[in-house]
Amino acid sequence: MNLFPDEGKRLLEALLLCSAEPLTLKVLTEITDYESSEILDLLSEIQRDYQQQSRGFALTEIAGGWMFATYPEHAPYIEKLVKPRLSSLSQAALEVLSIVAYRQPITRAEIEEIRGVSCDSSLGTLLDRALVEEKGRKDAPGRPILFGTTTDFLKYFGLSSLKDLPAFPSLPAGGEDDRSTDHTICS
Amino acid sequence: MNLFPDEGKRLLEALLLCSAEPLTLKVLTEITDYESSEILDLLSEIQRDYQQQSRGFALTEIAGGWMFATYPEHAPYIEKLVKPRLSSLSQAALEVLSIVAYRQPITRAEIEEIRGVSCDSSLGTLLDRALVEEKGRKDAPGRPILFGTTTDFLKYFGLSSLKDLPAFPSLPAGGEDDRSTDHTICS
Amino acid sequence: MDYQVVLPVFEGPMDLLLHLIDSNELDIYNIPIAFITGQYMDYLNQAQEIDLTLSGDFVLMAGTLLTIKARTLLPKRTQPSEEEGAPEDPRDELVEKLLEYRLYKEKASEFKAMEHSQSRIFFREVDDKSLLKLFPAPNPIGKLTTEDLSKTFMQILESMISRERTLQLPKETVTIQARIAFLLKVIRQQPGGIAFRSLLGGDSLRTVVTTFMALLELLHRGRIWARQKEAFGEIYIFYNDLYRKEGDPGEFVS
Repeated sequence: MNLFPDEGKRLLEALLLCSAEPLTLKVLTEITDYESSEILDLLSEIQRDYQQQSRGFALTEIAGGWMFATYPEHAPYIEKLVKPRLSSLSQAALEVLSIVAYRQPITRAEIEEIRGVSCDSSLGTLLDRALVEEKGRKDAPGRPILFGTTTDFLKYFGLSSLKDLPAFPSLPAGGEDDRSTDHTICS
Repeated sequence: MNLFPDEGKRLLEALLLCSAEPLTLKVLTEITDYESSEILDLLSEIQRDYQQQSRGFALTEIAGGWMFATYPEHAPYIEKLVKPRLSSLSQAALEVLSIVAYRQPITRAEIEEIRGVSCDSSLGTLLDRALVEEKGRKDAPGRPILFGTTTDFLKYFGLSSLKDLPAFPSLPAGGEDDRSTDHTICS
Repeated sequence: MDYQVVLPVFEGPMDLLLHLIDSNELDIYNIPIAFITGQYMDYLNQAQEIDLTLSGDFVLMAGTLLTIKARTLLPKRTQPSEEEGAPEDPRDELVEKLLEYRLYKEKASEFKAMEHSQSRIFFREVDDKSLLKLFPAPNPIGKLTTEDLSKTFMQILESMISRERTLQLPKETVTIQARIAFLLKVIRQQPGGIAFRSLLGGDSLRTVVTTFMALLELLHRGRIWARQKEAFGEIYIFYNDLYRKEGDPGEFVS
């Protein structure tokens, strides 16, 4: 050992700060010039220091290692910090979502045919937000990707299944089977 | 404000621990219930606390925000822990970067005019390493791309803002007139 | 004897010029242009000898230096110029550029020092993704309800229907190739011939045109033949029996 005790605590603090994962005793003995027992002593000293000074975070033992962790009381603030704030869905994204919801599984080209405009960015948003997902490929030339709604979609709209989507009184009955093969929406 | 003063420091510490990027005053005022002036006071208190207690890391003002950072003396140990850094910048890249830093926003042709030599590969390196980014286009024939420095640039060189760039003596008089309008940084 | 010449590498012609000025302790405001041009050309020649690739910018600067040198060698006009003051020095522009470049070069070395000291500082590392997983996913739909979905879908259907009305002509993907295959199959099944009119009935204009072109193509290739008993009478189309023997699969093979 070639450092003063206080130096040891400082070094361990620095290492703990730079590690996104729990630091194991093994890694710490490899990196530093300390013995395991010394490291354990230093770690519990740091732990005690932080508690006594009522710092904003603590040194905790987790998953076979040590890491700095915050207190539950600060969770709501940390949530605001790390969670991206989502803007509301654009009209275009809502349109694409409604088409996918009622006509799934459906290909990108089929959505575009119904809307008459491209849907790349809206579909991207819906995929990112996990409202829509890929549901295999259509047995057609080019084997295009089929899209459908996710379980998250049901969850957020409070539906227990797709059958709970509001019905369309004006939509002609029948044609449920061939719906997936061609475009009978307005026939 | 609905928290005790000490609670404020604890909260800020917790937020600083959970942020991978410099925390700006703007974000902190949005997330917490404190006024900017209170936050600034709390931050400098934390900064002082850590110094006085000779903790293993410090609170530093960098790239427009605040972040926990280690001391140089621990670098040899931390280097063993974290992924190796990219190699240092070449002389050519540093020259291009210094021109961009002081003259931003600037076009590729303007950089080459100053250095008397092409800067394609240096500029490519700087863009790859996110030290320089595109900042729109110049209102001139061909609408050339304008380049400027990034927040990563500030972080990389340990600057808290562009105002902290090493002082730049004014250029010899009789420079081009348009310089003062486009590039106000070094005027 | 083999010996290696180690030539300093420069970041460009300006860098080389500054080096020459500094190493010869010359006054940048009063560059002895003939002297500096000579040294510059020496470097270029040496570089060429040891096969050092220099960019064209070095040659361009050589041209500039030689031009300045030529202009300084020319006899100066002795008559007082229209405007008073000293005649313009051809070196001025170069000097100004060199001074500017030198400033940035100095700053570059300051950046290098800053880079070095900052390389020993490390910042807090955070695993954003696992941190994010600790919190429930953000609501991706905001205040939308199923009613919004159904209403939006109805509006799309309505606009789709009105769009189709105005477009009139639906797109068809009938190709001549497909029509040829279809016709061969139909005509082959009618040894007694088939009425031309019946082949064109009931389809859209586009299909009629495509069918007609397919018929012309088959006639041209001799796969079918046509007969008209009287002027303006019905045209009958027959399969060419020569192909029947070969067991024509009923598909057109080009």
